[in-house]
Amino acid sequence: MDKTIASAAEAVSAIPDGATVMIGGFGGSGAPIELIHALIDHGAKDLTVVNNNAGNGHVGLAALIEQKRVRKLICSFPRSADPRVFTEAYLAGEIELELVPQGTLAERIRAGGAGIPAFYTATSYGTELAEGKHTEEFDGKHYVRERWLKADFALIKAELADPHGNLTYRMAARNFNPVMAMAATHTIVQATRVVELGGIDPEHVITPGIFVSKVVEVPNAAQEEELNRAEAVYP
Amino acid sequence: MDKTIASAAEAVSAIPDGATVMIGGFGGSGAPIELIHALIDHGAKDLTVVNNNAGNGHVGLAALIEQKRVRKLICSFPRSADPRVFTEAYLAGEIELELVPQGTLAERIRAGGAGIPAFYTATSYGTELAEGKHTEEFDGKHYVRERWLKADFALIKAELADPHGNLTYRMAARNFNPVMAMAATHTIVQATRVVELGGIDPEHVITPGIFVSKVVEVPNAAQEEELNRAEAVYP
Amino acid sequence: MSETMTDIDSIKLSNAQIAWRAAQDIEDGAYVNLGIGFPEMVAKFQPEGKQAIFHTENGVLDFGEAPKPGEEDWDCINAGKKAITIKPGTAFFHHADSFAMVRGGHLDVAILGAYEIAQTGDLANWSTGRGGVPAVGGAMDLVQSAKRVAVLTDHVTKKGEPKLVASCTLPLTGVGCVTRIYTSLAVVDVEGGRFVLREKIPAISFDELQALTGAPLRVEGDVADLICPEL
Amino acid sequence: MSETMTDIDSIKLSNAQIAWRAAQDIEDGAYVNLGIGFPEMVAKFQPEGKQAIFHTENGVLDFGEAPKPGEEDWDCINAGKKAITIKPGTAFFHHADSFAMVRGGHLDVAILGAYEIAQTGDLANWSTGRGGVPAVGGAMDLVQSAKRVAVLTDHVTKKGEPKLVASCTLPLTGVGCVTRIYTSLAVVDVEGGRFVLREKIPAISFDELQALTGAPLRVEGDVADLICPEL
Repeated sequence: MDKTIASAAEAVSAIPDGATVMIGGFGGSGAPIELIHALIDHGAKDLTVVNNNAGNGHVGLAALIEQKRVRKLICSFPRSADPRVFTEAYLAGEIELELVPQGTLAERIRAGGAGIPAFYTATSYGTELAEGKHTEEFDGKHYVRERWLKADFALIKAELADPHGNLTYRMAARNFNPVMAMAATHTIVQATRVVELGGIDPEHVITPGIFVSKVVEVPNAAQEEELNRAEAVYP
Repeated sequence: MDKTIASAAEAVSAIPDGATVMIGGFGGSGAPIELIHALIDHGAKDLTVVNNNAGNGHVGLAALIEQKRVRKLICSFPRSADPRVFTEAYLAGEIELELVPQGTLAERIRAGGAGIPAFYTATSYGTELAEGKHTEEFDGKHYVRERWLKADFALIKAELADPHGNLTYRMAARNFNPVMAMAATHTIVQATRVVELGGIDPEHVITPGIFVSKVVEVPNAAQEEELNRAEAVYP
Repeated sequence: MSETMTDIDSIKLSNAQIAWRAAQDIEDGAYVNLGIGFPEMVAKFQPEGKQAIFHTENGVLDFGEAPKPGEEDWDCINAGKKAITIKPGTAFFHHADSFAMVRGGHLDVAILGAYEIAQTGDLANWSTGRGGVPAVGGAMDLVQSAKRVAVLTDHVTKKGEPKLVASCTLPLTGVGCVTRIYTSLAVVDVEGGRFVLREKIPAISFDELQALTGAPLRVEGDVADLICPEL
Repeated sequence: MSETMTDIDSIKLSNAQIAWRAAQDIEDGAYVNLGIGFPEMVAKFQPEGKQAIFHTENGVLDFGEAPKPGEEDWDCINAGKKAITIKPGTAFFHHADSFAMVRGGHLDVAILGAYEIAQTGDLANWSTGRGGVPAVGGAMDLVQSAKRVAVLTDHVTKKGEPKLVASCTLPLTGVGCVTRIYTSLAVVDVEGGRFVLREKIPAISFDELQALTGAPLRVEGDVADLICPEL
């Protein structure tokens, strides 16, 4: 079994119009820029995207939105240093937004990966983000019931990968990547380096290969922050 | 801040009668034998203990039960190579048993640590272990609602620890230890080796120190399996 | 009945042969959990060119074979508390992550033993209902969530009574969860609330097999010969 | 009102001084999350001999100071997307684990900014309710779960209107969650549905402070002088 494939283009080629796609990253850290750009080239549209943010500048997720491929965004914080692309699309009514508190977003994704259709959290109780949701009292405190979140595809940025899909991450670039890897039917990974089987210490594996479908090596992955400082625009 | 203390005896000295105590380990792997034996010496009784199993032979958890310190056991699999101690106490009506499916047990503990008072799982639906529990249908499938599990104390076996309580584990001895560390008000750790701050790579920390209260170094920790092969009895 | 039992015992497959047959259905790269005991033998019989990846619920994926006696590391065990080894590709994780794999439907196959299997796919394999100390382990999690749930079992009990039944009499492990049953006499699928016979050993007739089965065996298309190597 | 405002502006504490005051209350070894922006300054003012451990919700515990300009590693950032550094004791973890720390009540203190704080402890700090693009981030998780929730804020809005109010008019971040408010004029606790004045700057009288506060300020025992160093 070898999950490695040759190119980012091949990695995303099976993503159809209308798919739900989780994209790892918190701002630029951990964002799989090359996979997102390959998805733009691939052309899939009407996507529902799950990400913590809504893109920055004109690369990565912002570029995907600018190319009008995203029908709906599920995120916690659609602001950034340069949020113009999302802001304009949102205010023009061209993109739907589901705003989810960040911890609830992370837990809904983990629940999707862990087979938990619903759970209770105190987060958002009594706020407008809990409107219409089932609430319940446990041990004298009020909680909101939240549903799992799953995806057809997840685009993940890892540091090391082996041919079975075992992954490590780099620093705070870990963020949403491991939980999104669990919650998608097809998890596509760009790794800075693909090592041989056994090249990752079993104690240091963060995402076990069972959650991974495809791995493509992207040795010199772009950082969104640096692209934006260089005022890059994709495509 | 330095969470290290000198002895196992000191580590468990604050555990009162009637406390709920989570004890890490799966069978003997990851079982904090020295902390359990210190707890026996300490003398606390009427304990509610959460563990995957119910002890083996006459050491560790089995010895704690044999010394009649455990009022109630919450576990998934109260069998072992030599389960006589628990079996006799149970059949004599001297110990209460709450039997929980293993994955539900792990998730209830994680939920306790993660502030999730209840969640839904398909596990046990339609079985006698779901009797009396709230059930609900999501997307055409039936689920059972389970409550979080928390403890006053957790006894944890780690491999490395630093003075802030960052931990690693050794192989499959990890098992329930990291989730129990999250779910207790006071988490007491025996580590094979205490290293200086910075001695654990930030990428390799499995339990961040925020979940840990006290750390005691136990360099040559006993393995339950080996004690039982030597027919050891504690005290 | 005792005469039939003698016959059956002489022609039936051994546990190793049942495990061998189950192993033939595992796809290359499949993620598989093997129940404690006799199902563990499945790992030994993976066909040439197909390699399954084994999961043990105590937090190890892609582990290696048992170590030689005397070389055990008791921190490295499987769910049956037997010593295992690591190999290139092994990953360790904690119990909640391990059961996230299970509950989240990431296992392709779970293979377990059984006391009774109903034609509806209900499984009873954790409690004899006779008192004593109850113990469930991870079975209820596994059967509700793996993509395929396969059972390995003798076709009948030691007393010669059917283990494939119309409805279970013992406490259930899971409802409607079993997809395929590998018995000492046959391979039976559970489909639409019915047993569907796929294979049987040549030495037994359909009528004899039906007589040893507690609910109707449907036949859809050919029933293949169930032939296993001597093991 | 504008005359009062001028007076207030000349005597009130700076943001740095508010952050300094909040820092004095943090215990040695406390686990602390600092909100994006002005609360981040709290880290700079830890008193000698007390060391807090800072958590950032994007998955880092016990991180170091900002790197020098040009030495940023954009994989190592805080929740405000500013570059941070590692130091001995740092740990990385994923987002669900990070919010397990938050939601599970493992943080001793969360320190945030505010638009409005009600005497019941309700907090509004995420939406002005005026349309545009809403954004919540981790604020709702933090305020519901940290053991203490402290707010840093000017005592009044730029228009001179009270930010400490009887009940919030803006969309809530959390209900009954704030435990202490550090303002540019005072330190106020929220207890039993009431504002309790603990400290005020000497340059303002109680009556003046009450006039700038949208709900009654209770006094229990002494009101200490709120005196901060020049920063």
